[in-house]
Amino acid sequence: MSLLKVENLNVSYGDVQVLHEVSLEVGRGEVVTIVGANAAGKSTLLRALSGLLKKVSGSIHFNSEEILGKPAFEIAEKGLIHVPEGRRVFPLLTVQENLEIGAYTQRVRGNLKGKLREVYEIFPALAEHKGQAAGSLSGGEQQMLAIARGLMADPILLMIDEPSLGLAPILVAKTFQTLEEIKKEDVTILLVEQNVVRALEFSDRAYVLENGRVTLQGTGPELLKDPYLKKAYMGL
Amino acid sequence: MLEVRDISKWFGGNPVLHDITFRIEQGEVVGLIGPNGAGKTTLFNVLSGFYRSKTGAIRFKGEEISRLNPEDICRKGLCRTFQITKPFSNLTVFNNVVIGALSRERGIRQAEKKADEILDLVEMTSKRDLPGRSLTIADRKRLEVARALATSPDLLLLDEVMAGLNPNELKGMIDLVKRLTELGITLFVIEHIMTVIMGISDRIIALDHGELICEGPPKKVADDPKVLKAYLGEDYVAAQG
Amino acid sequence: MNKGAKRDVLILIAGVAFFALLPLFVKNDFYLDGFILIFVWGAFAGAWNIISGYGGMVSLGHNAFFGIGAYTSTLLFLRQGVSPWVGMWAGAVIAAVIGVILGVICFRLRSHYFALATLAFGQVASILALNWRGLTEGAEGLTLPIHPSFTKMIFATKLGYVYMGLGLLIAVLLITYFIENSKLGYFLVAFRENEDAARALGVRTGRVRLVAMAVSSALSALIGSFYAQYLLYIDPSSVIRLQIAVQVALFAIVGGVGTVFGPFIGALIFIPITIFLRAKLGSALPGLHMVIYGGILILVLFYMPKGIYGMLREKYFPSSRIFK
Amino acid sequence: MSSTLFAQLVISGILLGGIYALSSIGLTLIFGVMKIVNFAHGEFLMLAMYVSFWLFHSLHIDPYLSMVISVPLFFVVGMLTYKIFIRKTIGAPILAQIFVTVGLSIIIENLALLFWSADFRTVSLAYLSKPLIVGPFPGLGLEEIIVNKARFIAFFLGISLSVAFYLFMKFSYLGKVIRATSQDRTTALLMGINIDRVYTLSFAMGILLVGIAGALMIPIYTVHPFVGFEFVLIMFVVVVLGGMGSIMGAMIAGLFIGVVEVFSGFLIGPESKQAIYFLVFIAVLVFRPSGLFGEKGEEELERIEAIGE
Repeated sequence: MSLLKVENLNVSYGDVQVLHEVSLEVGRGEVVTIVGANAAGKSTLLRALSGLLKKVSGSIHFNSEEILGKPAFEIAEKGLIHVPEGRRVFPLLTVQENLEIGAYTQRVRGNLKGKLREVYEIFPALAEHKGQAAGSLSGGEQQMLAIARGLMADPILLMIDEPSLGLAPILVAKTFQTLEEIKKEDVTILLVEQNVVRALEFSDRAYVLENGRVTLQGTGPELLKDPYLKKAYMGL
Repeated sequence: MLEVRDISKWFGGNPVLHDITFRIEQGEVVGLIGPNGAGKTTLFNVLSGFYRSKTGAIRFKGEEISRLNPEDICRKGLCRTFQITKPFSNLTVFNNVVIGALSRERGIRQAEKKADEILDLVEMTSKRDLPGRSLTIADRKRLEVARALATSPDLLLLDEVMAGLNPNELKGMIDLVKRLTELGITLFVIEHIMTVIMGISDRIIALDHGELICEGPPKKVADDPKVLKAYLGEDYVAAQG
Repeated sequence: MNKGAKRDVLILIAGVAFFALLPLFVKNDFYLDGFILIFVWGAFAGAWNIISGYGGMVSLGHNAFFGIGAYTSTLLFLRQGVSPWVGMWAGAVIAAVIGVILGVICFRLRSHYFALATLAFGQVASILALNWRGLTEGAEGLTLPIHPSFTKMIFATKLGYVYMGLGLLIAVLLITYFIENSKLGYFLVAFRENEDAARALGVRTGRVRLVAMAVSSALSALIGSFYAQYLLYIDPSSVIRLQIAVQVALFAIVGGVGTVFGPFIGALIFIPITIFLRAKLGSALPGLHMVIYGGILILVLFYMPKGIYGMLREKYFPSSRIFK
Repeated sequence: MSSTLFAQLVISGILLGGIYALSSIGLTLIFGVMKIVNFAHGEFLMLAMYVSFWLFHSLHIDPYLSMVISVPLFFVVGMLTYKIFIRKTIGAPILAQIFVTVGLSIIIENLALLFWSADFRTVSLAYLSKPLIVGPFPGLGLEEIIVNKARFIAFFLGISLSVAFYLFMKFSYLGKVIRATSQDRTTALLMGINIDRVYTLSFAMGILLVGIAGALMIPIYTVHPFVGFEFVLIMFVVVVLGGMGSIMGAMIAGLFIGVVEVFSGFLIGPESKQAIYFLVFIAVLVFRPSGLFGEKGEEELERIEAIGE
């Protein structure tokens, strides 16, 4: 039984359908990536899964429970944690306060201290800046903080949206190193990423999203070899 | 028609645009591509006067415009659309277009006449009396173009007017853009859908991390390793040899 | 002229005739007083509507302009013997200048902040009126001598005031109608709906709002002058206190902001409520009419965001060129 | 001006400012969290003064003790007000955001007028009647300074509570949750935070604070249905000066306005003093919309958001 099972998901903004009959699965302990060109609907998919969108139909089973239609804060409470695109740290809170807010859910609130220790171990750089306002961190550090904050919730499934977006190449490499480390902790990950090769090498399986439809799926190496991939991106 | 030299834009210490220089000739269709966050919309904001570049110069029809306000730049004949559409939501489609026309036309009647012509041109006459807020994405994009068109631009900046359209709507929008070139309007177009931009552009400019990384005919840009790298990652280029 | 337009013209003519002729048959001063109040407040709400409804800049300081009008014409008459017919224009010019200055300073502020800044401005005006005794006599107020004379704009019967009030109201409605159908109106509304889009389309936003502010404050002052001539006694509490700014906004909102007739409809609904309650209860339950005002205001905001007239128009005159 | 007089004015100003600080904190909290200007804030203060008045008048409960009743009472009143009125205005057009609370203020003010008439009512406590005499301090060149006991108590409790509330917002978990929600509600939602609950709580706390302020003020000021209006204008000045949404800013600005008021009252006359700080208010709004004393007000947050996009 898979951890997350999405069936025939349709999502609209206003009158416009953005996702069409999207179905996908994420097994426990797997790393799955959604790739696809800009505006293909990747972020929309994550936003729909975490309950931020209203016009959603189909079915989303998480941990053998239907979560479609539930409010976002309840979905987070169930252990489906979404690290949003564009970092979105709380700029005026300190690094540590940001992490503390990450542990808001009932599931981890009691173990806040222990969680903090764990996360600082994975992100030693954050520990150095823990008293600093998050808004004053560099882009790369903010991205680390956003991911670390997601980990604070002790996610059963961690969804990360475009972690490398807007980062310099060296920081992209670093971000993926961190993701590798998280992977070792046996966290199930659903990743949205436009840096295709890195993402595909990193993940067990991947789905290609094109104009709101899943057009291709398979393991990372399979997809990398598929000539269709370049077409999906470059239109040639 | 447009001459951009050495413009840069910083947000809080991070350069979003860095020493951008290029030219657009009269009658051309130039595409602007680049991954998310490359600085494309920021470049449009600088050109249309919403942001100021601290450095460099922007000459439009031989005239320096980099210190002008958006409204004055528009009146000079450089108009832009918005990626996130901004219809006047409580006004009808017709009145949305009339407002565009009024910046150039003398009176309401003339502007109304022109608005009707433009609605006809963009095939929105049937939506004439609907309020802006009730439109679908495709129609909002169309309305963006219609309003901009109503200001009689010589150079039109189109910011992702095709994103989020279904194949049918897409085809309609491509037809519309082609019609604009026939009217003699010079176009500078941001677009994500590569088949489209490769198809309609005479020339393409690619941005990555705020830098201009490549410029040239579509075919050349699509095969440029720097562009492929920007889109698909360094390793992809290496893997494909 | 098509059928719909013919109907609209007939309704308009009937409406004007109704308000022009009815006072002739009403012999009771109590009800004539009601007409005058409806016209004064309808016109004033219409003036507020120009900048706050069409322009979207919500002013809570229009009491200042109303008061400037009332005090200017009254003081010019009492101290210099200037006829109120002239004095009212002096008031209008002063109000327009101050309105433009206020606009230059405050238009860069966004919605909430603008409302707060105008609130403070209105309050400063009312404090000045109360404490600049050398000029305004403070709380004692100013009394105009009761010698009916057309040149002094003091009429022997209420009927004179009724028609002058009606005239002012019609003037405000015409000006609003004209603005709505002019470049100025289109640009104002474009700015209200979306500033960035308006600028990208070449709308010189700063200028249009300043013109609207000047018109709105000048009209408010004219109405204030007239109101002073009607009361023949003014003090800060009757012409410049802050509650006046709130009340004028309330009438316009309930009637329907950003429409030509809405603010007048607001006054048409509220003033009779007040008159009715006053007649039935006298001063037994002070404040009851204000409780009702507040209640209606909130209900309208929640359930009829376009106001009562806005809703009716959408239903009965969706594309009328007359009813706007 | 003699140095004694100067010290006397400063002390009176600061004492006055303590009350302004406490009553304004709720207003700034509500604005900071949900971006709603509560135009009815003064009317809640007026209600609080009436509650303490009636408890004293009919049950002989000391105003300072009456807080035990008004704290939970105003918390509940705040919750209900949020659920019935304020919730609907979040994300609504600007007209609704402004005028729903304006409407509320009209209703509350005039209901008070209906029920309690326009009479001025006061609570005078025998044990507060004699002023405290401080000094003389010959070393400082100061003679005796007179301190009104009720004002001193109000200042002391007001500032203590303000500081306590500031510390609560800074260090308690709930305080952090509220601050996080005010900075980015979507992300807060993704962390599992129930936004609606945070808003309810913040609004209720804002009203509760003004409930306390009412109890502290009734031994000093007379209460009548329009007293809220007088104070709400001062509160706006304090909140804007402090940077809308900044609690620390409101505290400092409260003290500052207290001193400005006392001095301008003395130098220009009590009637015109308000005009002075309204002019200051407009100037600050225009030239420094993030406030004079705000650590990080609204405006700055918006800038950060703009860059984030």
